[in-house]
Parts: sequence; structure tokens; C-alpha cells
Amino acid sequence: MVLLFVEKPIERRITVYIYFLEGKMIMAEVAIKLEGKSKRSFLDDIKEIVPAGNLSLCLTCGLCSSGCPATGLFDMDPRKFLRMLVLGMDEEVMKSDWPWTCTMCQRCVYVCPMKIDIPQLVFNVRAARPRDQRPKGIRGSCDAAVNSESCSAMGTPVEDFIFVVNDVLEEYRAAQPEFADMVAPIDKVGAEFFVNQNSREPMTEPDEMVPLWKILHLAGVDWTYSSKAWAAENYCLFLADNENWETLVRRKAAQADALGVKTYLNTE
Amino acid sequence: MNAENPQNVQGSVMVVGSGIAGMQTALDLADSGFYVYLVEKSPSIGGVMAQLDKTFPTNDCAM
Amino acid sequence: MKIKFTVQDPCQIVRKSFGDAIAEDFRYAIKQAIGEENLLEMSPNKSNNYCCGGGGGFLQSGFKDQRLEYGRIKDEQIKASGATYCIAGCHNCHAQIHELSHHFGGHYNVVHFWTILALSLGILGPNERVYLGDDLKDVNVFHPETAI
Amino acid sequence: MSGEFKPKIIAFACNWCAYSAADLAGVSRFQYPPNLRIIRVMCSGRINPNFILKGFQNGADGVLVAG
Amino acid sequence: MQLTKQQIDYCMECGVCTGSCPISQERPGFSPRQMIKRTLVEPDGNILQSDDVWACLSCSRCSDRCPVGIDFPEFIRSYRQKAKVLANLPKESHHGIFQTITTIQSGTLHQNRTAWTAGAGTIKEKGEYFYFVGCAPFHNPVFKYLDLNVIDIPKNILKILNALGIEPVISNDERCCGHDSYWGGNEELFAKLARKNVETIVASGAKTVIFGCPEGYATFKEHYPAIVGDLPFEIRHISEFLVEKLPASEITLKKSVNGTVTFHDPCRLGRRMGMYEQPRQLINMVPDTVFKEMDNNRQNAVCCGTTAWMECSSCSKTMQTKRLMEAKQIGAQTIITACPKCQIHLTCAKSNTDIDVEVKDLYAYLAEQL
Amino acid sequence: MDKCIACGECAEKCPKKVTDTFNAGLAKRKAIYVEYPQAVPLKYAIDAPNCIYLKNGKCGFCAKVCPAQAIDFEQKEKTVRLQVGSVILAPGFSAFDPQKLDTYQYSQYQNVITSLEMERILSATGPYHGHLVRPSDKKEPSKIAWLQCIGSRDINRCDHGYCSSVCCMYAVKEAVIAKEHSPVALDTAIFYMDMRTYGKEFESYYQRAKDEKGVRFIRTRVHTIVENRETKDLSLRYVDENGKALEETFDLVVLSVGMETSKELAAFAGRLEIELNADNFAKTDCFSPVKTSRDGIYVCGAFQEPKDIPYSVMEASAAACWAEADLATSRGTLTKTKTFPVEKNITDEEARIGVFVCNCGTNIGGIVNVPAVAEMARTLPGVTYVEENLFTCSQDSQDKIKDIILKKGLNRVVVAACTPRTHEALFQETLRDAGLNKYLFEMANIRNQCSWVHSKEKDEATAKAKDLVRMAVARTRLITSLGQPTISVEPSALVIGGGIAGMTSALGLADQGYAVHLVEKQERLGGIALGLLNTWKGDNVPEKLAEMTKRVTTHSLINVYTGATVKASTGFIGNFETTLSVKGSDRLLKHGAVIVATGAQEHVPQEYLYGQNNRVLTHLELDRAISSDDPRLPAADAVAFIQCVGSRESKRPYCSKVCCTHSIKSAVRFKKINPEAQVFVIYRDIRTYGQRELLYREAREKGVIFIRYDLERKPEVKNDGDRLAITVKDHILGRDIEIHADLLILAAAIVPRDNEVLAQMFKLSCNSDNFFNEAHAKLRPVEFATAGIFLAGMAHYPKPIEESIAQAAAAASRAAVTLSKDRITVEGVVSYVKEFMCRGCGECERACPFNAISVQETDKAMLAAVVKEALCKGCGMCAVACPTGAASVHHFDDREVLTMVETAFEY
Repeated sequence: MVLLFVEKPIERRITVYIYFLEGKMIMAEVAIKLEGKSKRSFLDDIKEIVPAGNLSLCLTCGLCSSGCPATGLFDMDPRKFLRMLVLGMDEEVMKSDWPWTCTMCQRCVYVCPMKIDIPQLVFNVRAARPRDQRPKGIRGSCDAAVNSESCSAMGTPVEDFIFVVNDVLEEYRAAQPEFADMVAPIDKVGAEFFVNQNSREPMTEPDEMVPLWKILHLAGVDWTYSSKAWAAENYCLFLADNENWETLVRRKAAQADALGVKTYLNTE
Repeated sequence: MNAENPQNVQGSVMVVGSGIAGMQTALDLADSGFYVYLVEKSPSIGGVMAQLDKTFPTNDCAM
Repeated sequence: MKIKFTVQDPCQIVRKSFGDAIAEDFRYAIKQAIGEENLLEMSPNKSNNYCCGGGGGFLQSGFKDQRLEYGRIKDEQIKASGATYCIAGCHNCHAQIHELSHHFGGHYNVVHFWTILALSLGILGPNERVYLGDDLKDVNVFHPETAI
Repeated sequence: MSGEFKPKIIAFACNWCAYSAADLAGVSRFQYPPNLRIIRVMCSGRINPNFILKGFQNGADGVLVAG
Repeated sequence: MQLTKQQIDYCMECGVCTGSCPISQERPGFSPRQMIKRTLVEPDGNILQSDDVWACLSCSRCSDRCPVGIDFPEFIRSYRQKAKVLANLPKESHHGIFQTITTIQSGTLHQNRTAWTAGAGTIKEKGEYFYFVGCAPFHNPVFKYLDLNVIDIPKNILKILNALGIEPVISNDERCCGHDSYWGGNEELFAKLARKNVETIVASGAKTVIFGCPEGYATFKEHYPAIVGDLPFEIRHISEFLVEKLPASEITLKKSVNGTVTFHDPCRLGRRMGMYEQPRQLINMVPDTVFKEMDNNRQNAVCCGTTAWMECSSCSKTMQTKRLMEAKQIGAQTIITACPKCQIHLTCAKSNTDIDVEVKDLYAYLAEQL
Repeated sequence: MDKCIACGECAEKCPKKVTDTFNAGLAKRKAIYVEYPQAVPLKYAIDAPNCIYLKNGKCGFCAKVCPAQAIDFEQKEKTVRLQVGSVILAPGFSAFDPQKLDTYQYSQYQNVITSLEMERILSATGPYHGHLVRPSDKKEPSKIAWLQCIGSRDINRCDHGYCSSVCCMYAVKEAVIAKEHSPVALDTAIFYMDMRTYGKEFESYYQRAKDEKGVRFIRTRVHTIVENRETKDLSLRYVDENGKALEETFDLVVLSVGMETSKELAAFAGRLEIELNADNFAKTDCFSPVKTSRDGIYVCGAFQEPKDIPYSVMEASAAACWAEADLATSRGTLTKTKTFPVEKNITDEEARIGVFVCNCGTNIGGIVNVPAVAEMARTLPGVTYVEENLFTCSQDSQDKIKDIILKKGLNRVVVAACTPRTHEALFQETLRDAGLNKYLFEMANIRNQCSWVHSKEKDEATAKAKDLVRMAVARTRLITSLGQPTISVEPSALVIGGGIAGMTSALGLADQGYAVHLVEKQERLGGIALGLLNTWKGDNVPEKLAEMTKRVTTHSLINVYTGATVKASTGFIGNFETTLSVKGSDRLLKHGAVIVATGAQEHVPQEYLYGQNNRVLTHLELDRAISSDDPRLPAADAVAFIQCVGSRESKRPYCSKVCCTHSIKSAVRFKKINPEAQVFVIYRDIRTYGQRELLYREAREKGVIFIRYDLERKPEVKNDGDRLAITVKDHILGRDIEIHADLLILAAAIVPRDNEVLAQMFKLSCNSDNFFNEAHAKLRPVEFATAGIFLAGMAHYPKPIEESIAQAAAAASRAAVTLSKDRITVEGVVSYVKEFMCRGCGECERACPFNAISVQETDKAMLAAVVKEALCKGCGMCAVACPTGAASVHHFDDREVLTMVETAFEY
């Protein structure tokens, strides 16, 4: 019994905004000025991107915020976030770090009576920050993955991965005779399953990879790792770096295709 | 109904549903000279109002 | 076995993808491994489960205080369930919940789904037990001599 | 005289509410002591204080006006 | 069979009775002379079936003037007993609530009729003086709708008595004096009440019983002896009592502020008890009182329109309105009454006319100036 | 069914327990049942799918125990063909099933209930007999929460974009009633989006609930309910308006479920070929709000749109009105009137009373010793005949009673059986058939109020039955024949007010063939609608109004008086005489009914720079500006609306009902003309009830921005050079927003006209807001307490065109009930006054709730009270108020009542 998650690349039209950002947003008692024709804002773009998630439909009912664990962080919540966008306060929203506390868990849109896709808006707002001002941790992971042949957020070199896998495998084969013929194939062409691997394990907790191997072994599954693009994680998605996100997905898919596997088994 | 030939107009009305609206319309019609067929699918008349406890804003008993 | 488990439904595959149906499959597997009587549900759960706070890049974003605050509900939920183990089906959940337990002094353990699966199959070696608590450290150990 | 005090009670009941409530008690088979006598009036506004005093004068131990 | 005090067959058919009867003036067909005459022809005749038997006010204006001294009120009273047997019943005012209260009082009723004294004055359980309060505690709730606090009458009397240094006995066991049942043709009930009252008073050890209400006073004096024999205590009306005691006391009264006042003689106090002057003396004790008599005063005074809580009708109202107009015509601003019922009836009439005369109880008039 | 005597033996014996749907599933009932004890008809029915006999042919206990042989298992569904002139659909609604909302776990958590279940819990006839307890452990709750908009205003989880219109008000009511039921200081909280208390007296009810009763109103929604496994208490997490996350635990959570049209009903509509709208409600338009898409088929109630009781009742009468107009030529062709023999005069007869004691099968006879009761009855004075029956109410018994009355020369009848509430009319008819006046009848209630309630104390029950019979006989000796006067009816109506409501009423009556006098104060018909452009559904008001005006002015049965006012009026139902002042000269009219449709007007605002800056307009001024092509409108880049201007404030506490819709409709219009324009609606609660919610959604979709303000902090409006500067605090961000607007539209309140004059003239009453008071807020929404006078349109309360039209047609229908009769029969149980005994004090007049008694000058120049029998309801308030005994009530005079007191206890 194994969980399957087939990731499908989705076409998204992305508008990139360049804003200058300085320091954190301060919630000051300064009146929000609304006048005349509004300049083009998220509001307008969202309508084009996700008509069903039209944020101006918001009833300000509070359901999203009532259910959101990020409510209150950075003095924000989904409703306030939405409200600021409705009022065209794009710049202030951009300054807030709140969108980075959203885990896109979708509890909000799950119940929103107007089905407003708040996570999608969060994604757009993240994407609108200049790349160099997005949180370093995620950006680093994304960059590392893009720059790594493994697509690993930890930048794990291909050789390291191969070494660790084989090393651990051998160790276990030796120590646990019942699993003497357990395999952890890499780049096995035509295998049934393409298994990816979160970089954390090979890098820091190699033993944690073993249970999965054992299960696959016992289940008699015909699987393989890939030496390249084997990393499961994709931080570019979280960075709202669509371009690189897509690049990574394409690279992983290409690798799977290259190995001629039938199914892409995502462990993430 | 036959608008062209008023002689053929039936002096009867079928009312479907016997909640508060159905009963009122049936009473009005019967009280002013029309034969009413009141049709209800449950065994008694009264509809949802009979299930209510009190009614707003007067807090009158709904029964 | 009298140890009680609870299960964290990953937002990605449950609410966002396959809904309650996959959550049920997930439970089926877990119950096979630990025994139905040992599964304590959090509430809400399945499609309406609370996110742990590890996803969406939150773990890497650098806002640690906020992230732990975010996870407070999850921590409370796990504690309220009465379980001492939380089974996670997702790397991020695993990492976040592990940290929550430590941060809020919950003293519950978090284990990967397949760790518990392997444990129940009796194939879990001593080095693969980093995340098991003392009560399970020595259960069904596979080749104890391989301990490092 | 048995030891238990069984008060004689006269009730004036409005035709439109209390009297129908007493009917309903019957339909629902509620049981209550049999020492109550209900007198139907068209409205509890019909009860003047003398009706109540007359009840006492005629030996009632309690008079209930319900409407 | 004793029909009347003075046999009606003395009647000379002179018609003075009908001429002086205030009812005859207002009620079509009502005539004392005719009633006597018809009864002479047919003793148990149609008078027993007629409403007229209940219409008489027993105001005694007729008997007071009758050249042969026929006691018409007593005649009518005796016929009322017979009429009742034949189910010819009076139209009881206020739905008969006072009749019922009277009946209930004849039984073993625990009353609370002294609560009003709290804050009004001091009373005793035993003592020389017994103040017989009468029905005011029962009137009070019924006549709230007239903005009338009937209970103020006993309150004021108690205040005056206390001022004189008298702390009277007022008893929870007091019963209705029976005046209304007597005049309503219910002698049996009357006798029960009379016995209970005398018993209560005797038990209090009182030597003197003071009455504020003329009806109680007259009833005790005129009708109790027939039931209980000679009364073992003295009977005093508050007005005669005060006329005697006030001047001797240290009480000084303040000046009147009521403008021109006049006095309405209660039938029981005046014609039946002959007490015309004492109330007037009391009124004039108040310094600066401007007192004027109405045209009909003393023996000629006209009844307040209703007796024994029955047969209140448009005829009663006309009498009351006329009486108020009489006061108005002589320029009185205030009409002083000395009977709670007179005050109630005149106040009622005033409340649905626009006659601008104040109706005030004599003892309130006095107590105000204490 | 005719045989069933509703004794309940069958249900007692039925072995099959079934979930009781009437009690919203909170209780069990049997498979043979009456829905509820007061059900009409009170007949037991078999729940076929659950009946053991009907399923496998065994059981049949019910048939064995039925004393009336009323059970017939052979009955089959039959198809009946009806030939009818018109069809009126009043099939109602289904309550939304919240099971699929997994965040609320309705089916899993016992203490999460629907509002309908709450109604049953609160009801004295409900599963807990009105004792407020929660389902899980029957404990009295100390904290209850209501969650609003469950299954309404939601396009994500249930596809019901509309508002269900009634839930806000019923939740407030349930909270208030629950507090009254609770022995503890119950904490109640209502979680809501917009509090939609838009109806008459609703807002003040809401305010009272909040301020006096302490119901908490929390403007937010709850995402998830979490149950404590042990206590079954329910924890709710919510965020308040400032964004603060809170958690509260409640004992009971009520889901305020909305209304929907069931699938079966939608399918039925399909078979009838009537059109439904996107939300599956019957499609109608504002100017014919009860007319379906198919001629001759009308609709009323919640099948047209979610709505409350009074509006359903209005529509019901409106539908009747239009059906009556369609079928006017055949009125009375299918109805029959029964005839009776001439009544015997018994005035001078001695009482000859017949007493019939019913066994009611074993219902009475099984407990009460019926022979002993009959024996006792024989000894009572006046009784000349006594008989026992198995069922006194059966048809053969009726024939027998009739026979005996004639044979034995009875002149009064006592039946000792069930209750007069259900059976008096039947026996009275038997008396009439036998030539006796129907008032010579009396019942002794020895079943419902004796054998059934003392079933374990047979001796005492027998003694009581004897007393009840003795009391009834004593009273019967005194009762007399009563006349039932009839009064003639002038078959025409006076309609006061020539607006949409007045014209609708006039047409409704005239189309049915009754003459109408339509009086309008202005020179032109149309009223306030003359200033309106469109309805919210888009109907063109000027066009429709012109059509309507033309029909009215050309109708042969309608006399229109413009520039006319009502000067004086006398008379009563069927016979009014009214003097009109038409352009200065008087005109006397006779008519049988009155419809008051005098409308209302727009409040003149005193704030927000109104009257000082010409960029500030009211709604009517806006509509006028639009129709006169005011160039400022298309040029406006930013437009703001401020709601509740003059409404919902201490001075005018009611909600004006129409303004939210009008503002939003206008806002959408601005957006349509110029999508780039910024449009703001500054509001307190958006009250787009029913399908108006779709308009609200459209406005948001188009980018209209809605900002909520509190009464404590109203928006500020200043001049800003050429424009207006409006400052308002945003309700979500808690920060001031400054709007620079080219136009400001004020949603000015709807205020009553000077209703006092008419109120005095027709003795009508007004509420504290000065709108006319209907006879009953729920059940008689178009009539006054005074018979023969009806109410329609905004004189009753602010309302949109479709509701005015429905109410106006309803008023016409109610008036037609009177006008369709040649004579009206008045009940005999009415008050009377002995003139001589009357002092003319007026206490009766003050006491009468129906204006049926008044003091008048007599021939002898005295004052005396006079009863208008046509208006009297026989309640006897006047008799009690009368100090002399001049006023009394036939059939219930002091002696007739007191004799029962006197004979009550003789055992």
C-alpha cells in the first residue's frame, strides 16, 4: 500500500510585478486614500487569472480567518489580506511577510462561501515581490535546486547521492541478511516506478530512507531512483518562482521519461 | 380556463400545499364563492408553521 | 500494544487533491499497522484538518516564531487526541510536528508513515528508529546488532 | 376526611387558548389530579373579579384564570 | 306577620312620598304611592316581580315627610326578601363583588383589614375605644380606576383620633356591618354578621365604638338591637365625637385653602340619625372656611344616587350630576361628603362630566389642617 | 377516514417505531400516527412504507383494537381527475440539509442541531415538552450558539447564492425564547454576516434581544466545530472583526439552515410546465409577483422565494385575488348553501333538556361510569330526557338526536362527550336540523378533560364527569335562543391612495366585478413609484406604471377621484358612508369595504451635507437625475452610497427595507455605465434578502466596494474642492479610508405619511413608528382589527413594489370575501347594553379591543353605550369593564357563567 501522487504541471499565466520594498509594513493610523480611477491592481489581474476566485466577491464574513492557523501572524489574516487587495493597497500587502506564513493549506477556500481562492492570491503576491527580497531560505533552496543536477534544494551533488544510497544499501544488506537482496536501483531503465527522494534523508538521515526501500522490496515493486533530478522537493513553487518551478518540474519529468518509467512515485 | 368563453369558466380552484399560504388562499377562495380542492401530501394540514414554537416578532404561539 | 497514535492528514493530498477518500485509504493502512483500537483521531480531521504549518515553504522562510505560533493549534490538537505518536505522511509535516512537540513540550513523537509500516512488518532496524520514543525503541527491533 | 388535602379548583379557561390546551393535555394523555373543574369562556378578559370570589364563596380552594 | 313599622294601610294617598322621591323624578313609572296602593289591593302582587322593588334608595326622604309616618323604606325592604325568593333579583353593580365579599365575610374568613394602618397611626388590640372601620379596605382596590383612595378616609380618622391621644382598637375580625345585606333583603346574612361583629367588639373590651361611616353607625343603632338585643357598648359617630373632643383638645387647625365649600348630607347620618349640625360644626372649626349651603340641605338633601351596590343606572347618574350642579350653582369649589359611598358615587359621576367641583371627604378636610 | 375517532388505540398497540419527522427526527412515533396532537384533520394515518402489515401481511394489531373499524388495509392509491379553473401552488420549501458540511459535523455531533430541531425542542408539544435540554445527555445547556447562513449565501458548498430571508429573525427569536425557557442565565450567541431584520418590528426585536435580553451578536463566521469527546461540548474557533482569534465552548450549536426547493418539487414544476429561476424557485416578475409563467397557475409562499409567514399569507390572498378575477363569471356556480327548517320559539317554554352521554367507544366508557352519570343527569331539574350513546357524534346518533328533539319536545340539548372545540359545530347543526336555535346547545367535556386525563382514577373521573354534566345542565337552563343578525353589504369598496398598491387593489376588485372608488390626494395617480426607474429584477417602472394607470382610469368599474381627500366616514363592515372632499367640494359615497393604501414618503436627510452640496442626492433624486440624463452621472469617476440615513437610529428605529437593494441596484448601474468608476457602498448590514442577494453578488463581482460602519462612528462627509471627501473606518482593517467622490447618494429612510387623520376617522391603530397596525402580524397582515377595513402597501411598512402589489391584491381578495356576499351573518355571541342601566361612562369603549362598542347620545339626550354587532367578537371585555352591569354578553352573561361556579362541587 503506497500513496501515489502524480504531479501535473499546470499552465498558469503569471504577471510579474516589480515593486521597491523597504523595511517592514507599519500598520499606521494613516487613512487609506481611494480616489478616482483605480490603477491596475491585483484585483484586475485576478479576474483574468481565476475568475472563480474573484476576490472582490468577498463578504468579509471571516470564515477564512476563523479557520486559518496563520490568523494573527504579522497582525494579519486572510480576510485582512483580501480586504487590502480589494481596497487596492497592493504596496502594503507586498511589504507584509504574512503571505510567507501561508502554507497554502486551503482551509480557507475549502469553506469560503464565495469560493475565493486565497492561496492563489497569496501565490501571486509572493510572486510579485522582487525575487531578491523573497525569504532567503526558500530562495536559497530554489536556487540550489535549479543549480543542482539533482534538483536538490540542498544542492546535493549527483555523486554524493549515488554514494550514499549504495553505501547505506550495502551496509544494510550486510547487517540484515533477510534484506541481502534488497535493491535501491538508480537509473534503472524501464522500471515500473520512478521514486523521488527528499534531499534531507540522503544528506542528513540516510537511515530514514531504508524503511521505504524495505517496504518496496517486500512489496516486490520494480522501482528506481534517478541519479539526476531525483530530489522530491520543489521550493521554487513556494518561492512563487514559476519559471524555475516549471523548469524543475520539467527536468524531473524529462528524467523520468528518459528512464522510460511508467509511473512517477512522489514521496513528498 | 377559457378566457374567450366565460360561460365555460370553472368555478373551482386546485390549491397544492396546505401550509399557511395554501390554507389562506383556500379560505379566501372558498369564502368568496369558489369550490376549492386542497391537495396535501402529508396526512394533516399546517405545513412547517405547525412545527414552529413561537413566531417573531410578537412571540405568538405558532400553533 | 497500548500505544496510541494519531494521524496528520497532509493538506496536499487530502483537502487539495483527493479528499476524504484518500484519507480513508491512509487510515486503512495505518489501522492494519497499529491496530484499529490504537488510532485516536484529531478533530477536525481529513478534509477539514488543520495544516501543521510546515508547508508552503514556511519551514524555509525563516519566520520561525510565526511558524511555531501557526502550529500551536496542531500541537493542541495532538495533545487533545491523547496519542503519544503522530503519524505523518509528509516530510514537511514530519519536520514541523517534530519541532512543535519539542517547542511546546508535548513529548509526543512523530513518525513517518512508512517507518511505522516497517515497524509493524518487523523489518525496522535500530538505526531507523531516530524518531521513535523510548516505548517503541525496542519493539520488534530488526537486527539489533546493526546499531551504530 | 382522608389525611391528604385535595384542593377543589375552579379554572376559567379561554376558549381559544387555555381551553384548547386542556383539550390537548387530554389528547396527549397527560394525567393530573381530578379535582379541577374547567369553565369555558370566550376570552379570559371575560373574567371579572367577582367570578373568582364566587368560586371561593362556593367552596373552591383555588381559582385558576388561564388565557 | 309584621309587615312594616307603620302599617301601610294608614296611607292617605296624598302623594308626598312620590313628590319627594328623587327616583320618581328620573325613573319612568316609579311611584311609592302607587306601590303602596297596589300592594294594598294585592299584597303579593306585581311589586314582587317588578324591578321597582329594587330601585328604592331607602333615602327616607318620603318617610321623613309622610304625614302618617309610613316607613316606606322598611316596607320596600320587607318586600325585597320576598322578591328574592321568587328569583326577582337586583342588578348588582360591579358584578356583585361587594355582595360576594359580604357573604364570604359571614363565614370563617381570615381577613387582613388592618394592614393599611401601618404608617397611618397607632392602634391597639384591646382598649376602651373600638374604631369600626367599615368596607373602605375593600372599596379601595375596586375604585382605583376613579383615582380614588377610599382608604384615606379611615387613615385620616385614625390620624385625628391619634392626635386626640386616642389609640383605638381596630380589628382584623371586623365584618361587614350588614347594611347592604339588610337593605338587599338578606336578613339571614345580616343577622350572622351582626352577631359576629358584636362578639368581636365585646372581646376587645371596648366601651365605646366609634363609626366613621354613617351606614355602619345607623345599622348598629337601628337594626342590631333586633338581632342581638341591647348593645353592651356605646355607639358614637365620629362627627359627634369630634365636635365634643376637638374644642377641648390642644389641637389647632390651620386655615382652609379650599375656597367655598358646601356639605352633602348622607341620608343615613342626616335623615335617619338626625345628625345634621355636627358635620357643619366640624367644617366651621377650620379657620377661614367659606361655607355655603346647597338649596337642598339637611332634611331636604338628595341622596347620592345608589344604595347597597345595586341598580346603578342612568337614573343614578342624573341624580348625581344634579347634585354636583347644585354645588356648582351656589359657587362652591368643593363639595364635602361624610360617607365613603357618597364620595365614591359623586366622584364617579364627576369623572364623566365636566363639572368642576372637588369632592372631598370631611375627615380629609379636617386632617389636612392638622 | 370518516370513521376514525382519533382515540389513539391503534398507535398505542402498533409495534413499529419510526423516526418522527414532525419533531425533526428528535423523537420516535409509531407507524400509525397523527403528525401531532393538534393536527387537522385529527385522524390517524398509516405510514405505508413502515407498516409491518402492508410490508409482509402480518401484524394488523391496529385493526384489531380499533373501536370504530376505521382501519382499511385495502385502500389503494387512486388517481383523481379534477376539472378546475385555476391552480394555486403553495408547496412550501425544504430545509437545507447540513449533513454535507463536514466542518460542522451535523450528523456526527449530537449537540449540533438544525434550527428546525431547535423549534421542536423549544415547543411545548416537542420531544422534551418544551424543556430546554440538549440531545446528547438531556442536560440543560448554559451556552448556545447559532450559526447563520447555513445553506444560504454560499456558492461554494451548496450552490445557494440567495439569502433565505427568515433565518436571522428566527435565530434571534429562538435565542430570546431559549433564554426565557432556561432556568439558568443562558448565554446565547449568534454568529452572522449581516443581521437581516428588515421586517416590521423586526429591528426593534433585534435591538431588544441585544440590549435587554443580552443575546450576543458576533459578526463573523465559524469555520469548524470541534466536539469534546467526553463532555460532548462543542468548541468554536472564530476571528472577531478586529482579526483576533478566539475560541469558545458551547453546550449546543444551532445551524440556522436556509430554505430550498426540493428536487421532487422542481420536477413537479417541470410537469406543470412552469418556469423556475436559476435557484429553483418559481419565476415571477415584480408587477405580477404571484403569477407563474403559465396562465392560470399562481404561486405563493416560499416556493416563489424564501419568505416569512406574513408575506406568504399576503401572497396567498394575492393569488386568490387573481384566480378570483380570472374566474369571476363563475363565482358561486359550484358552491352550495344548506337550508334549515324554521326555528322554534322557546322563549316562554319551561326548560326541557335532553342529555346525551357518550361512551366514545371505550375512551369515556372505559373509565367513567357512564350509566351512573346518566342516572345522575335524570335527577337534575329541567332534564326531561337522558340517553347513553356508543358514539354520540356518529351520523346515526345525529339522526336519532334530531328525532328525539322532535318527539320529546326538547328545547335544549346537552352532550357529554369530547370537546366543543371540535364537535360543537356538528351538534349545533343537528339542532338546527331539528328546528332549534343553535345556541340552545351545551357540551360537557368528559373525554379530553376528564376520562383521558384521569384514566387511572375511575371513581374520581366519574364524580368529575357528574359534576361537569351538572354544571352544563345548570348553564343550559339559563341559555336562550340568540338571533344571528344579518347585515346587508354594499358591493363596492373605497380605496384610499392611488399609488401602486391602491391601483392594484382597485383593479383586483374591479376585475372581480366590484365597483371601486379610488381616492388620490395628488392630481396624478402613481404615488411614490412615479419617481422610480427600475425594479431590482429590471422591470421598467414608468412603463408598467403607465400601463397600470391606463387600466385603472379606463376601467368601467373604477371611479377615480384625484385631488381628493377623505373628510369623514361612518358605518361598519358592509355599510360605510364616506364623505370625500374632491377639489374643494364634498361627495358622499356608500361602500362595503375600505382599503387603506396611502403609502409612505422619502425622509429628508439632515446630515452628510444634504441640501448644502448639490452632489449629495437621495435615492429618488438619483432616479430622477438618471431619467433626466443628468450629465454628472456618466462623468462620475467615484460614487459613494451611505446606507441607513435616518433609519435604524434612535429616532427612527426601524429598517426601511428597500434601500439596500436600491443602492446596490444603482451601484451596479454606475459600474455598467463606467466599469472604471469606483463605487462604494457604506453600510451597516446589507439586507438584500431572498434573491436580491444575487444583485449584491453582482455588485461585488463588478467591483463595488462595500464598507461597513457602526452607528457610533458614522462616516464623515466634507467638501473637497469640487468633490466630496468621505471618511469612514474600514471594518476589517480598522483604519480610516478617505474616499474622494463625485457623487454621494444617501439611502434616506422611508417615513410614514400623516396617518393620524385616517387612524382617527376609521379607529385604526398605528405602531410606535406611525405605520398602520395590521390585525395580526402573522396571520392577518392585510386587515385591520376593525372588520371591513384592509391595509396595503407602504402605509403598513416600507416595502418593494412586488410586496406592495402582493399585499394590495391580498387586500382586494380579503375585501372580496365580504363584498361577494349579499348579507353577512353575525355571530350571536355578542355584547349588548341595557340602555337604562348605562351611565355612559365609557369604560366599555375603552376596554373593547375591536371598536365594537361606543358611547353615543340617546334619544333622551343621555349618553349610553351602543354595540356594533357586526364588529363585536363576544369577548366580554366590555361586560367586565361596565360598573353597573349595563353591558353584558349573550350566551356568557354573569349568571350563565356563575351558575357553573355554583354547581361545580356538589360531590
